[in-house]
Amino acid sequence: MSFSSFSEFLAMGGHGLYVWLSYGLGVAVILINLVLPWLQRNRLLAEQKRRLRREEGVQ
Amino acid sequence: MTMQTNSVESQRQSLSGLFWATCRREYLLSFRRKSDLVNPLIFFLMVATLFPLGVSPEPGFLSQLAPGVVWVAALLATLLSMDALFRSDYEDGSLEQLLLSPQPLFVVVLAKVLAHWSVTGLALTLMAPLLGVMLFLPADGMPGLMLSLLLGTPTLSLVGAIGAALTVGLRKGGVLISLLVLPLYIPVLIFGSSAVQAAVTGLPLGGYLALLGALLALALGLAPLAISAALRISMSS
Amino acid sequence: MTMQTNSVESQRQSLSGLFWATCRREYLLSFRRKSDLVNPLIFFLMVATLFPLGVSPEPGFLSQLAPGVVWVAALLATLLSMDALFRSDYEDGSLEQLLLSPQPLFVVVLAKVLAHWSVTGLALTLMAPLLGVMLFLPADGMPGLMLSLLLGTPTLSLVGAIGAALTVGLRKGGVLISLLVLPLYIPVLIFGSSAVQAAVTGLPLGGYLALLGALLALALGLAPLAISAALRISMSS
Amino acid sequence: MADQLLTVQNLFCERDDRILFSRLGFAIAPGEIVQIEGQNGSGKTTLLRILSGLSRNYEGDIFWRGEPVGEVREEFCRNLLYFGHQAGVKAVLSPQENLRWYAALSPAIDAEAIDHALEQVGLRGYEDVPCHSLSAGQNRRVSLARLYLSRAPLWILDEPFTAIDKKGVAAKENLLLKHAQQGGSVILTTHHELGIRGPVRKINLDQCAGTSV
Amino acid sequence: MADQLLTVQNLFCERDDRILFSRLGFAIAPGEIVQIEGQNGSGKTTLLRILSGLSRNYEGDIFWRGEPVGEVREEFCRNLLYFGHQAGVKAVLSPQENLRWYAALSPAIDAEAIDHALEQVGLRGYEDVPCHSLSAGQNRRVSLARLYLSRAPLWILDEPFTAIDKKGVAAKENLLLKHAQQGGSVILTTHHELGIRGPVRKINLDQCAGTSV
Amino acid sequence: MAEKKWMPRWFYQLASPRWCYQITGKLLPWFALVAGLSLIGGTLWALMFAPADYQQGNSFRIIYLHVPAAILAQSAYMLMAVAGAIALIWKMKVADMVLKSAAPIGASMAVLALATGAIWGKPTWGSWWVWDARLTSMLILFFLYLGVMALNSAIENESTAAQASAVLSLVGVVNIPIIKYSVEWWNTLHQPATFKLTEKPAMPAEMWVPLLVMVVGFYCLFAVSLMMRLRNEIVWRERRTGWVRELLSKQ
Ligand code: HEM
Ligand SMILES: Nc1ncnc2c1ncn2[C@@H]1O[C@H](COP(=O)(O)OP(=O)(O)OP(=O)(O)O)[C@@H](O)[C@H]1O
Ligand SMILES: Nc1ncnc2c1ncn2[C@@H]1O[C@H](COP(=O)(O)OP(=O)(O)OP(=O)(O)O)[C@@H](O)[C@H]1O
Ligand SMILES: [Mg+2]
Ligand SMILES: [Mg+2]
Repeated sequence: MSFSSFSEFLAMGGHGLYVWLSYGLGVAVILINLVLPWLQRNRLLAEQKRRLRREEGVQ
Repeated sequence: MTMQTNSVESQRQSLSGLFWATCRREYLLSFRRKSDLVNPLIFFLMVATLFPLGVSPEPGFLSQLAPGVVWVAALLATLLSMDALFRSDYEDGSLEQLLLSPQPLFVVVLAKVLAHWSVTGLALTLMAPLLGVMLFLPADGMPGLMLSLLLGTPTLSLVGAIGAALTVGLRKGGVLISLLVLPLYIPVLIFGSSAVQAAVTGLPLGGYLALLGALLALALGLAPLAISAALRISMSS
Repeated sequence: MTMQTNSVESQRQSLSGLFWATCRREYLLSFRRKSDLVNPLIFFLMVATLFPLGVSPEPGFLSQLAPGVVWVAALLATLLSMDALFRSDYEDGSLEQLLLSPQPLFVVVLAKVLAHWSVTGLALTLMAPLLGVMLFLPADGMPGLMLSLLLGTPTLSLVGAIGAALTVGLRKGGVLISLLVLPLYIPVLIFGSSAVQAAVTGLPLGGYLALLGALLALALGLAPLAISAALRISMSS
Repeated sequence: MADQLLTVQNLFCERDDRILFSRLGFAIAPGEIVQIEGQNGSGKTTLLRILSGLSRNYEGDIFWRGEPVGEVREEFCRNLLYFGHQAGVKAVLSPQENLRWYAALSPAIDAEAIDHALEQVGLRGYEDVPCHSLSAGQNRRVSLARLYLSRAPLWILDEPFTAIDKKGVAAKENLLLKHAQQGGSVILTTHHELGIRGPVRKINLDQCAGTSV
Repeated sequence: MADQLLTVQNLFCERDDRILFSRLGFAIAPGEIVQIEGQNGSGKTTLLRILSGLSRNYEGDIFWRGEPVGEVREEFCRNLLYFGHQAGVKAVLSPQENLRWYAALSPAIDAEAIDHALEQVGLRGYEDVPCHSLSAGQNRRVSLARLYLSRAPLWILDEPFTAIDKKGVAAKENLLLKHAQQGGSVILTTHHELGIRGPVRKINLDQCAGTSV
Repeated sequence: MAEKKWMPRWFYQLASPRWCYQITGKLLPWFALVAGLSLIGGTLWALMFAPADYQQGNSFRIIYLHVPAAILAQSAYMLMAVAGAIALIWKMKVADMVLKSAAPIGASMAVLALATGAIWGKPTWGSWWVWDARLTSMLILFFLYLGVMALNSAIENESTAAQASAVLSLVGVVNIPIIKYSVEWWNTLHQPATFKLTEKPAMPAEMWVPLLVMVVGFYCLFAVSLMMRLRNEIVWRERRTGWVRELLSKQ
């Protein structure tokens, strides 16, 4: 453990803003890469199921 | 008497309706095509990356260049996008319909120029700080840069539209327009870049902005009439 | 046996015939329209006049800028003219005819790029000294400037044509092409402007020119194939 | 003269030293359908552009309800619907958006009329499709929908039936007839054989210029 | 199958979730004239673009003289003349200059043939006029002159008669007939009533898509 | 047919979207597991246990995001180019779907590398941005990504879009070494090593092991995201086939 207290951990030796900004961005990018395809999948499946039902309805 | 007022009223209403309908249409066109929307942005970004690469990456040197380069880039971006203002309308026949409309032409023209400005000039203005950072423009210069662009780019659009209208029917439009319009752009460039330079060095820049404002007022008053007349002339052959 | 040689011979003849016919057509088009011919010239001149006005009129400062500015202007001029390379053919249906021709596509493509280069890149090269003088480029830099442009601009045209071919069927072509092509242009810009800078400071510039030459050779070998493939792909939807 | 909608006297036009027509004179009364005939290049389009006021490349006089057309320009435009070679349809806009702008150009047409007009020209279901993914004929139909929207008495139509299928042509011909019966006038060119069940006056421009095969 | 020029099997195409045609199959023998019929937007242009190899947006098989067309592409192109919606005429070039380039694209046509072809389409005297000062029909005629130049057996023509006057249409119809009599084949679309004095096979695309008025 | 022999069997199986969909479905959870573990573990290690740099202090901890992102941004482009080549040469559908799916992930990694680099630059160099060789070439790589994505979204027809992006990414990959070389050379010419990125210091193991963990985590994350996008793409493009219908009706 390199830090003795939580506030020191947050401050990051005066570079807190930079470090936390970076890690925030990192988390955001990782989440975006997971959430977007997931949402896309849900939308796609729902849409295709609707289309399937529509086509079955026509026949 | 009331009859007449009413008709005047309804006419005014239909005029503003036409104005907004035209704006709406132009925005739709820009958003659908995207190119009008992103072109100045790309052009700006291109200039901002090419300059350090081509000229020199030193911050000190670049920061000296920055005011002029941003203004020259804005001017070129406007000028290059000007040619398309009436051309697509000309080519697909909408311009004929426009000229045969009973509504006064200058309303539509003004709406088109406004829409054009807001996707070029205004976009450039909003993007200018990014360019400033990439070219190491001192932070003091930013407000001056944005204000001068805000006041200067509408003039560029209005004046450019006169050139576009004069050359719309011609097969050689693209060239001519630069020749016609460039001399008229030079005062704007000079006042604009001087304003930024003044802001950077901490001098007062009110005078330059006032001059840019005066140019804008002049252009707003005269250009729509000139543009309408030019359109009629160049379509009548 | 002789039969076969003959047919190979006649085929080669018809290929070179096609090459020159295409060149001829492109030149005719440029000369009639004039705009292709004069546009880079005007753009170049504009840059040369706007820079002193917008940035600073001091000869010392300008001469430092000159190599980079000339190269950036050449690059932008090429890039901006690239979009039109296949667009008018696309719009009037000639491109369809081209794709349905039994002749190999890359011949026509190469001829078109050659013609395009000679009315933009070559013209720019020939005009560069004028620009150099206007921007106070030291006389020592002139040969380097012209040689580097001569070797670099064909690469720009070839690479740009790939972008033009990829975007020809699209309504948003104009923007995309800049985005696609610009990153690929950067090595040429760097080597080109470095060559001029080397020439100005009296350093040997053979290395840079050799690199530009190598890039040109690479582009000449690969680009025509990529362009033909891209044309077929983007027309096939 | 004032009871004619449009009167043309002594019209003369030349292009590149080729005289297209000279001493051309005619008048168009309300309720008339006039077809300008002539082979390719005989000057039909040129004449229509002159009549509509788009081209001023002529000599002679044109009167609108008895007054020189140059003097009553705005009044004339208010009463005119012009349909040119180019359809005036923006490829990236949908049919509805295209028509909405036309409605704004000549005021007092409501949005409902647009949907109705699009249905009339058979574009129901395509209202929201961008025009670049419509076929050639469908694109022309978008522009033709203006005929259903317009209340102008004078229609000038330059080859309105290009690329339109047979059923569509028949529907448009009926529309023209109806317009004439309601007192409107139509000047048109077309290379189709007109199937209008009513009187159609023909003006032939073949005497001078044009291709001869 | 090898004695047919073009064989189409089980062709399927959809656009924007609208099925234009499915399980379309036909064969075209030498000497046949085939007219693709259908209302606006029924997919005629789409079909012709697929047949000519311009569009690959389809499923199914197309054979040229019995071989899959993808494998004999060059051979196929050598035997094809395609005439599309757009005329492929450069406005700033003269008719002669336009045609000269087309001649270079499909080799072994001499300049004299060009003058002759221009005369055939009635553009004598206009050889040197830039095409932007020709009328709409004259512009189409420039492109139609290619029909007189071509020795390709298969012609695919998309609305070749647009903007052409009646005499011109009759001349072109004769040309098509002559081409068929000499063993060539023609696939065309047109909204004109064809007046060809010979057998014309019709293929109708109306079942699925398209406008219905 | 003969030349097909020397390609391994899985290569042809991969060509079948259906097989690909199934195999990625099986692989996904494992990759997700590894990615989750190593990312969380690596981050905690990096933030709390790794020692601070004696020069840069705690701002040094940005490296644990910066370097994996930079590495991945470059790897993803290579993957795209390989996929593009396969798509064009063997006309393999799955390859162009991989290409299309990889582009946005690579672009997001390039953004992350640029952003963390810029943030890191502020405390170490005193400015957000300098025209350094590595920075510039990363920026250009980002532009290349943008180009592929823009082209892909501008073309409506899917297979046309995929082929066009394949051509573009191949052209781009030819240029990447040239760009890198030219940019490095240009920079050393104009501006001798003022702002050179710290050469890899002889890092103590406590520093580089978490870095390695993060790199592995990022690669697995990339694989997870790629497979998710790829599966979506497969479903979309194969929506008319029987097996997708079956799949949909089963769910
Ligand atoms: C926007 C700014 C920056 C960009 C685009 C950038 C880009 C890169 C790239 C492309 C790599 C190579 C990764 C690899 O392939 O191994 C890298 C590595 C690295 N960067 Fe940055 N960087 C930036 C700013 C910084 C800053 C400010 C620092 C610290 C002072 C820094 C420190 C490092 C270190 C230590 C490495 C690892 C060196 C190595 O493994 O070779 N970077 N960066
Ligand atoms: N680029 C495109 N993208 C999507 N859909 C298209 C595109 N082009 C045409 N379509 C659609 O395909 C259908 C057929 O179009 P096509 O041009 O083949 O019709 P057509 O039979 O030639 O009609 P016309 O008689 O009007 O020429 C139309 O419904 C149209 O909406
Ligand atoms: N812009 C122009 N400049 C010079 N001459 C022109 C121009 N436009 C047309 N012409 C000439 O004027 C004549 C008439 O053209 P116009 O377009 O009026 O013919 P049209 O009767 O409409 O023919 P079409 O049936 O082919 O549409 C033609 O001979 C043409 O060569
Ligand atoms: Mg006409
Ligand atoms: Mg059609």
